This record gives sequence, C-alpha cells and structure tokens, in this order.
Amino acid sequence: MLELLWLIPILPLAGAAVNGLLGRKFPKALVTAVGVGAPLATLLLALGCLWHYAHGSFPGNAYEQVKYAWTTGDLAIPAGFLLDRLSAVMLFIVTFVGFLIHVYSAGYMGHEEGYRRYFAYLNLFMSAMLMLVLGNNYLVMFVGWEGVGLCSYLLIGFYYDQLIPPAAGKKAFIVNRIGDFAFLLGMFALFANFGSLTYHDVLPKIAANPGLVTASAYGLGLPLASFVALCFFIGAMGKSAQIPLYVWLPDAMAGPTPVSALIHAATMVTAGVYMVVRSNVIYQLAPGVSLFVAIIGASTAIFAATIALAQTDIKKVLAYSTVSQLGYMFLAAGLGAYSAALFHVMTHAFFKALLFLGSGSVIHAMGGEQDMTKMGGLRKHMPSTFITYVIGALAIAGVPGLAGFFSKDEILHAAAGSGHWVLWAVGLITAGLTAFYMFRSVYLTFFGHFRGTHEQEHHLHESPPSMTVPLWILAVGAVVAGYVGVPKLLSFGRDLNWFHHWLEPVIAVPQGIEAGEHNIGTGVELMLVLITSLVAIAGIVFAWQTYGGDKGLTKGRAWAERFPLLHRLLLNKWYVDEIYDALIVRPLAMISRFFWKVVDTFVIDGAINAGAFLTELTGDVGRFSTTGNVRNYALYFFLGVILLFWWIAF
Amino acid sequence: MSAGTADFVASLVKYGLMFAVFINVAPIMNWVERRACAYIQDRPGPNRLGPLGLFQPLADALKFMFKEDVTPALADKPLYLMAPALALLPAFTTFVVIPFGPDIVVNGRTVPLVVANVATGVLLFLAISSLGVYSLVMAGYASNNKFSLLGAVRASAQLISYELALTLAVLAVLIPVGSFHLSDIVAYQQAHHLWNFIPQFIGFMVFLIASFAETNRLPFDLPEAESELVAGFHTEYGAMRFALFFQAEYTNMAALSALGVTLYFGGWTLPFVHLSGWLGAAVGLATLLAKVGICMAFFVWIRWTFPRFRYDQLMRLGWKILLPLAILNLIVVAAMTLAGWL
Amino acid sequence: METVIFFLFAALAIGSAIVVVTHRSPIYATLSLVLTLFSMAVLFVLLGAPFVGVLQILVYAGAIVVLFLFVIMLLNVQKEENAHVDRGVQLWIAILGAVVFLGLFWLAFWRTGLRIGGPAPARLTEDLVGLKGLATALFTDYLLPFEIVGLLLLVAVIGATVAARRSDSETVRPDDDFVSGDEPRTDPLRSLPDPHRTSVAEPAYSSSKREAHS
Amino acid sequence: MSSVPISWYLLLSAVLFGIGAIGALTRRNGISIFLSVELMLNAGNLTLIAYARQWNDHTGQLIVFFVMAVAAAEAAVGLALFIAVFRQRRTIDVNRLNLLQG
Repeated sequence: MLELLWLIPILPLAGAAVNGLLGRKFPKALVTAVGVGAPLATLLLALGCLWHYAHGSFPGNAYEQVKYAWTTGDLAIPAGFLLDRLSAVMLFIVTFVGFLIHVYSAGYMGHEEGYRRYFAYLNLFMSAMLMLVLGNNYLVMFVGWEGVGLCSYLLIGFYYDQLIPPAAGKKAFIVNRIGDFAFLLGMFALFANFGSLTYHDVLPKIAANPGLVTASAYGLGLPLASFVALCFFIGAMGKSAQIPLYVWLPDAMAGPTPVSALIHAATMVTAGVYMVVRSNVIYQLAPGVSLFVAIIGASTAIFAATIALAQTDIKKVLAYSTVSQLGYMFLAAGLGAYSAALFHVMTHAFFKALLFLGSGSVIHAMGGEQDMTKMGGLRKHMPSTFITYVIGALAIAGVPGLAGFFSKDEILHAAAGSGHWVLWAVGLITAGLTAFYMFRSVYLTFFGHFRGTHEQEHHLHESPPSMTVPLWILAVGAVVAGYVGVPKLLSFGRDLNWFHHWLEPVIAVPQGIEAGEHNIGTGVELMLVLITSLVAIAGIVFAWQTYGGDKGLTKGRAWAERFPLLHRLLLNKWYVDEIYDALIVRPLAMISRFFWKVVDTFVIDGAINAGAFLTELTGDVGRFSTTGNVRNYALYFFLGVILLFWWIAF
Repeated sequence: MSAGTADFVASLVKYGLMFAVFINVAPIMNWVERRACAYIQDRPGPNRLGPLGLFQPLADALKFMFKEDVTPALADKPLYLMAPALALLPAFTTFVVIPFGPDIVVNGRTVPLVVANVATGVLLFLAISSLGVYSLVMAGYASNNKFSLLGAVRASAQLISYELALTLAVLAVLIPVGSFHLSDIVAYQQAHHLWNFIPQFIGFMVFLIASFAETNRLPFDLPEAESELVAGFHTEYGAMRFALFFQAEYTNMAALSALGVTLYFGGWTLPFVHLSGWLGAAVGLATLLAKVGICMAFFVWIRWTFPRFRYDQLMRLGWKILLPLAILNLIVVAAMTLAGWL
Repeated sequence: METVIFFLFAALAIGSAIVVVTHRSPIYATLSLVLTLFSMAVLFVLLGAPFVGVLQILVYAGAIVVLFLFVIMLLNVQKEENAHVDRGVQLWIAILGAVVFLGLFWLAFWRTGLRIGGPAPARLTEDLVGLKGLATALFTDYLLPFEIVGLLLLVAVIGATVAARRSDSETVRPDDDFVSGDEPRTDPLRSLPDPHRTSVAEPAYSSSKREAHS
Repeated sequence: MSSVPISWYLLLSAVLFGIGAIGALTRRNGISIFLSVELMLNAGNLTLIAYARQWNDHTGQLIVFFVMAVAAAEAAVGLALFIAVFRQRRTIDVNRLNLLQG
C-alpha cells in the first residue's frame, strides 16, 4: 500500500484538472462527485498508508519514496515523498478535515455560480498542501508552500466580480511572498553549506556536529543555525500570520467560509508550524531565535485576542482567534515543546474548523449577513449548529475535558516548565480573553432576541444535513482529539501521553543540549491546571454577564462607552493596516512613481528621442549640401583634393 | 659656323626651295584647272591673255588684289581675319617632311634633302593636316551666316571622318618599312624595286579617295558647294582672303599628293636608277615634281567628271566603306609583312 | 636655346589657358584650348616624347577639340553673360582662392624641400625618344590596359551614339517626300517625340493628314 | 637635350592645373567646364611626361597615351549627354540643371 504514497498528492491534483479543464461541460452533480470524490479517495489512501506505516517497522521509522530525479547536477533534487511520524500526523489532519470541508462546501456553495471553479481550486489546494506535508526535501515543501499560497489567493479572490475579495487576495499573496522570500534565503544558505536540501541529508548532518552550525558568523552577524532558523521563521510568520505579517488573514475572510475554514484555520496556516517542527534541530541549535519565536508567538496571541474583543463580524472574530491560537503554537515551538505545538495544531484544526463551518451555516441561514449585531436568538432556529458551535467554543476556551484544555495546558505547562513565567502569564491572560470573546460571539449570535430584518427572520432555517453532519463529526473530533495527549499528571500514573511518544523520534536531540525540560513539582503542576481552568470559566461567566440575555448588545455597548479610546483602538485593529499603508505602501508607490516619471519617461525615452532628433538634425544639415548645383559638388570635390594634399604633405 | 647653326641654315635653304615650288602651285593649277575643265567640257577655256591663256592666273591674282575687301557686319572680327591665315598653316608646314633627293655633300657635311629630317615624319604630316579643320570652322562660324555655319559643320564632320581612313591607309604603308621616317620609306621602295601602290593597292585607293575628301575636292566639295551652300564656309570672304583660301586649298592638295607619291610611288626615286650627288638631287626633285604634277592632273580630271556626293552618302562612304577597307588593308599588309612577302 | 623654347611655350600655354578659362565665348575658349594643346605638344617634344607630342596634336587637338567645336556650333551656345555675382563676393572668392593656392604652393615647394632649381635631368637616351622602346613596352607590359582602353573606347562610342541619338520615331529618312502641309520643325534638333506620331513604318504624308482632322 | 630642371615643368603643370580647376569651378556653361577639365588632364599629362623624362622610363608616356584615350572617350560621352540634356531642357547652363536638388 505504501508504494502508492506518491499518489496522495496526485489524486486531488487530478480532481482539480478534471474539474478545471473539462468541468465546463459536466452537470453539477458530476462536478460535485469529482470534487468531493478525489479528497475521499485521498483520505482512504492516506488512512491505508498510515495503517501500514503504523504497523510496519521502517529504518529510522520513516518511509521514503523517491519517484525520479527532479533536477540533476550540483543541485540534485529528488522528487521524493517522506512518511514519518510528523508528516503522518499532518497527513491525517489535512486529509480528514479537508474531506469534511469538501462535503460541507458541496452544500454551502451549491447555489453559487462558479461552483466548478471553486472545487477545482479547492482540490488544487489539497494537492499542494499534501505536497508540502509529504515532501522529503525543502524544495518539494517549497513547491507545496507556493501552491497553497496560490490557491489561497485564488480562493480568497473567488468572488472576483466584487471589489474587496480580489484586493484581499492580492494582499494575502503579497504578504506571503515576503515570507517566502525569507524562506528561500534560508534554503539557499542550507544548500550553500550542505550541498543538498533533502531532510535525511541535512538534518542528521547538523545534529551530528552542531559546531559546524553555531561557530562562524554566517549571515547578518548570526551563526549559520540562527541565520537559517530566523529565515525559516520569517517564512513561517508570513504563512502562519504572526505579528508583522498577519494582516492578510483577517482580510482573507472575504473568501467563502469553507475556504476560511480549510485554509485559514486547519491547514495552510499550520504549514508554518509544521516547517518549524520539521527543522526543530536547527531551532534547538539557535536558542536566541527560539526565544524570539516564543516571544513573537506570545505577543501575537495576546495582541490578536485583544482585537477579537471588539469585532462585530463573526468571521473576523474567528480569524483573530486563529491568529491568537497560532501565536500559542509558536510560543510552544519557541520554547522547545515541539510535540505540544503540533498537538495544539491538531486540536485547533478540529475545533477551529468546527467554529468556522458553524459560522458558515449561520451566515448561510442569514442569507449572507455576517454582522453579529444584526443576529441574536438563533438557537431556536438552528439547534444543531448552536450545539456544535457551543462545543467548539468550549473546546477553544480550554474548558477541562475538551481538546482545547489538554493542548493549551501542555503549552502553558511547557512555558512554566522552562521557567518563562512571563510568557506563561501572557498565555494565561490570552486564555481568559479567548474564552471571553468566544462566548461573546455565542451570546450575541444565539441568545437574546433576533435583531435582523423581518424578511431574514422569516428565512431562518437549519442547514441541510450535508452541512450539519460534518459539523457533528468535527464536534466529536473536537472532544476526542484531546485525549490523545493526556498529560502524565492527569493520567493517574498511567503514561497516556501517546501523542508525545509518537513524535519522540522526530524531535532529534543534538548532543550538548540537555534533554527535556526540568520538571516542576507535581503540586505546582496541579495548581497551574486549576488556575487555567478557573480563568477559562471566569471568562465564560463574565461574558454571560456582559452579553447574556436579551439586552446583551446594549450592555456590551455600555462596557464600550466606559473605555471609549480602548474600544475605538480595538475596533480599528490598532490601526495596523493604516500604519503599514503609510510606512510601506505609500513610499513604495512614491518610489515607483518617481522611477516611472523621471527615469523611464525622461531618461530612457529621452535618450532615444534625443538620438532620433540628432539623426534628423544631421539629415537636415546634410540636406543643405545637396544643392543640385554641379558646381558646388565640383567645389566639394576640389576641397577634398586639397585636404588630401594637405594630409599627405604632413 | 657651329654644327647647330649649319643645320639651321641648311634647313632654311631647303625650306626656301620647297616654299618657292609650292607657292607656285596655285597659279599653275589655276590655269591647268581652267583649261582641263574647259577641255573636258569641250570648250576652249581661257585663251585671251597670252598664249593659251597662260597669263590668266596673273590676271586672277591682280583681280584678287584689287577687289574690295568686304567683311560682314556682325562677323566675329578676330576669328574672321584669322581663318584664312590658319588655312595656310597646314598647307605650308606639311611638305617639310617630304624628301626630294638623295643626300648631298656641302663643304664636307652630308645634308639630307628633306627640310625636317624628323623620325616621326609621316605622323607629323598627319597631325598638322588634322589642324586644317580649324580654319574651316573659324571661317564658317565667324562669317555669321547660316550657310557658312552649315558649311563649316559639314566640313568638320567630313574632315574628321576621312582623316581616320587616311591615317589607317598611311599606317598600312609603314608596317613593312617599320619607321615613320619618309626617307626610310623611299629607301625601302628603292631597295625592293617595288612601288607600294602595287602590293597595297586597296590602301592606295583608300588614300586617294580620303585625300580628295581631306582637300574638299570635287566629289567631296560639299562644304563649299555652290549650288546648295552658295560657297560654303568662305561665302563671305572677298578678294585677298579668298585668294588665301584658294592658295591653301591647292597647296594642301599638292602636299597631300606629294605624300601620296612618296608613300606609294617611290617619292623622288626613279626605278632602277641610283641618283646621287648634286645631279641626283636635281633629277630627284624633278621626278618628285613630275609625279606630283601627274597626281594633281588626276585630281583635276576627277573633279570635272564626278557628280557631287550628298551629305549622308558622303558620311556612309566614309564610315561604312572606306574605314573597313582601310582596316582590312592594314590587317592584310600586317599579315604579309609577318609572312615575309613584303 | 632650349630653355628659351621652354619659357616661350610655357608662357604661351599659361596665357592661352587663362583665355580658355576666362573667355565668355565658348568658340574662343575652345580655340585657345587648341593653342594650349599645341604648346603642350611642343613641351612634350622638348621632354623627349615626340611620339606623345604628335599624338597630342593628332588626337587631342585634331579630333577631340574639333568635336567640342562641332557640339558648340550644333547647340548654338551663346556668349555667356558674366555671372551677376556682385563685386564683393567675387573679391572674396578670389582672395580665398589665392590664399589656398599660395598655401598649396608653399606646401609643395618649401615643405617638401623641392628647390626650384633641382638637378638637371640625365642625358636624353635614344631608347626614350625612339618609338621602339615605347611600342614594346606598350604591347608587353601594358597589353592588358591597352585592350581595356580599346574596349572603353568601343563602349564610349556606343554610349555616345545612344545618348545623342534622336528617338527613332522622328528621324526623317532622306527619301521621305515632304509635304508642304507638314508642321514646321521648331526644335533645332527636331521636336520631341510627339505622342500622336505613329511609328516610322507609316509614311509621314499619311500621318500628317490624320493629324489635320484628329 | 633638355637642360631645364624638372621642377619648372612641375610648376608649370601645377599652374595649368590650378587654372583648369578655377575654370571648372567658376564657369556656368557645361562645355567650358569640359574644356577646363581637359586642361587639367593635360596638366597631369605634362607631369607624367616630365617624370618619364627624369627617370628615363617609358611608363609615363604610356600612361599619357592611356589618359588621352580616356579623355577622348569621356569627351565623346560627355558631349553626347550634353546634346541629350539640351534636347530636353533647352539649356546646358549648369546652374539651371539642378533637378537633383536635395
């Protein structure tokens, strides 16, 4: 079965090709069949491979399959695929969540025109993401990396006839490109020093002799390891929307909701984390950069959480919560708790996909209305959506017993364990804020009386089963996913942290770095868990007080009046977009205008025009000499003779 | 007397002799022409003045002297006056190259009996005779009347065309001799006891016809054809100037026939008689004059027997008949000399 | 003696050359050209090239210049009125010309060290004067140029006839019988080919009749 | 026999050439330009003969021979052209034949 590993990325690609190229003539049903069938086949194939992988024993517990030599010569890049512990987890998440979202979007996009195009792009996205995850070297990963970037651009700008989506698509693509640029630099550095980009060449070599990487100052005054780590992290920032480069994610909500669910919650944004975890060796040898990653992660988390507090658009709230959760993941990765980071990726994939699809069905029911102030009291009309949405909210808030609690706790535990109490405190506050804004959205949407138009109220109905079934499956996932990695403390002596052990071989431990984090007493650990749970519950209760009941909105506004300045800041996203615009976009525009006006028209065109003018001038001057009068020619002739004579004589 | 001046004096004396001979050609010919024409036209001719009209030329000369000298009003004065003078130039300079006797010894120095003992004798003759055209042209143009202009144009065209044929014919004679020097030609004929006109008869005929044309004699006297162009280029010329033209014409004729005689009839030599010393010189000169006389007579005879050519016939004869013949003759003679017959 | 001749004929040549250039009537110019050529011929003989001298007279003065005269009379070239260039400009040109010439002369004589005097030339040898040496050289070393010049002359003849020939349609055959009605020929060289005139094959008589009522 | 040094001949030919050149440049009438050109050619011939005399070599004379032939050809064709021009334009005044004006 494993021999077919290479087929996994190719199946969705084939689906995309069939729909994209031949879809025009297919009836809608056939388009859906191909569009959803390809991810289904991929899911089954992936599960088969995972089953064989789990049961077979492989050298270095990684199954590598090289199909052909993509490039030869110095830069020898094999078109190879790798299935090891890390990519197995990612493969499972991508295919499982991807398939569910395809089923969901069949219903959601049913009556949209451009249906065929939507499924072609979605399949293309799936194949790119699988390529990224299964690649056995950085370049194949980079192909996938670019593929997902492209598909996110296409899907965000899906409603190309409107004004905002294409602009948002372009913004996403450009910001991603900045990150990709740094990623490329890192790859160049690696290749320059190791002559290859394949994981099994580069990573063991680094692990073997760390001196090679940390000694000489390579680029920007940093040793090689730090330089590469930094470059890769900037790439991850772009793709996984961290502080400086996160601006594209909120605007990416202009795309259809399932797209946001798939790309901007479950898969694409987690690519950054996957890349960091894949090259954990480099990060372990670059402590400074790892700390930097942690700090960026924490600050992004709290920053995004604060913005989410004041958002009225339901999808914007979820978008900022995604940014915030990604912050958490990078916080964990920065601190060296790579398994915790990946665990949070998995759990987050489930409940964030669930929340997005839930909000999707709400918007579907509200006829496209996304503003929470116009909703309210929907729990009567949409019971299953309401229940699944609440489960998702509870999970993300970190209420004990659900997935969120375990993965978030792992991260906070890692923070506390490695002695970074400040980061732990930031994490704790963010957990509280998360709980608060999630339940704010729950109350504003589902509780209180309906604030929408009468016609919308009349139209309210529960989503069709094709949408609610995936919701329920994801809800189950959101609950169950947690129990994969139960921490020792709560596992009453039995070591249930299966997930941690599963990833053990991938986290290579380079010599000279003491293994694992020094553990703090079980008592302190127990106390920490209690505190996080209390904070979560406090968040929910406080949200209920401000937004619960019928008058939820007015009470919320009252809170806002009390801190008018803070509220305006949060509502306008700390004016970050405006700052970027002023700092980067406008100067660039000016520079390009300068080049256009001055250099291009004046200098270059000028030069050519001058040339033309000169020739014309000489032509005119020359014309005077041809007077047609024979005697003038005789004169010129004679003068020529004299000159010749003069020249010969001297 | 140094050698240089001696030569100079000798040539002066010789030139004086030749000049005396050729100056008298015109009056004699005047009389001969009138008598021959009369004889041919079966009428008595001039017989009033002196026996058989011998003084007629004297009378004519006097007439020319006393006639009023009229110059046309708008005539181009200098050219009009210079034309007759220029006509005399070729006439009285071409016969210097003709040898008229064996070398004679004068106080110890041998003096060749030729005025200008020049290596390129024949060529000089031809060159200077080609200058004769200018007098015609000047006369025609200067007298400012259409007929004379047309006459001049026709004359120059005729002269140029026939000069070609003449030159080629003469060249044919030179090939066996191998030198331009006329004395060598005469010596060659004497040595071979064969006058040139026999082997090169075609060349001789071409030469003869071309010489008629060169001197504007009757068959070719279109330039001063009375019936069409009144008197051709010398219409406007009165007494004495006309006499000069008259004189030039006859002297030209004499010079050309002298050349012809020297080239084709052995010049001053008599067949099988070796002349030398003073007696030889005298006999040589006499024979040369006799031959020239016969030739002149032939000219006159032809003049009064053949009708005038029309202009295009004249041109066709010149270019399409004489010239090819002359070239043919040249080739034949060259071949014969190469083969050693000549 | 011989230098006297040189200076005499040199002066004659320069004098007549000036006349050639300055005289307004082309006939006088041509005739003075003859005089120049004649004096040049004498100088050639003086320089030990009698054959070239005689050739000069025979070919150049005898034929070419006659051709000039012939054309001048044919085209009835009038006296050339003097150019209306005003005095000032003429003066200017004269000065400029003089300066250029002086420069050239100074350059030629002073700069290249060619003293006016110069070595007397070597004794005149017979073979230089004689025709034999010239002829052999002509037909051995210079045979190819000789042939080429022959060809050139042929081409020139053909060219000249073609260029100067009147177009066929209007050459009048001598045996054409003229009818009084025929329109007068205005152009001294016969009028330009008249488009209506038919080809020569048809006798002039009939063509002019058709013209009458066409 | 010539005892006149060659430089005199060169001077003479230079003067003649100059006169010819001035004639060619200043005259308005086609034929007189032709005359001046002939004059210049003759000046050239004189130099050739002078040097032939100086170095006792036939080449100079031969070249003069060829120059004459070429001059003849040139004169013939040139005059024919003048006739053709005259027939067309009624004049051979060079100034008025400026059809090729730039």
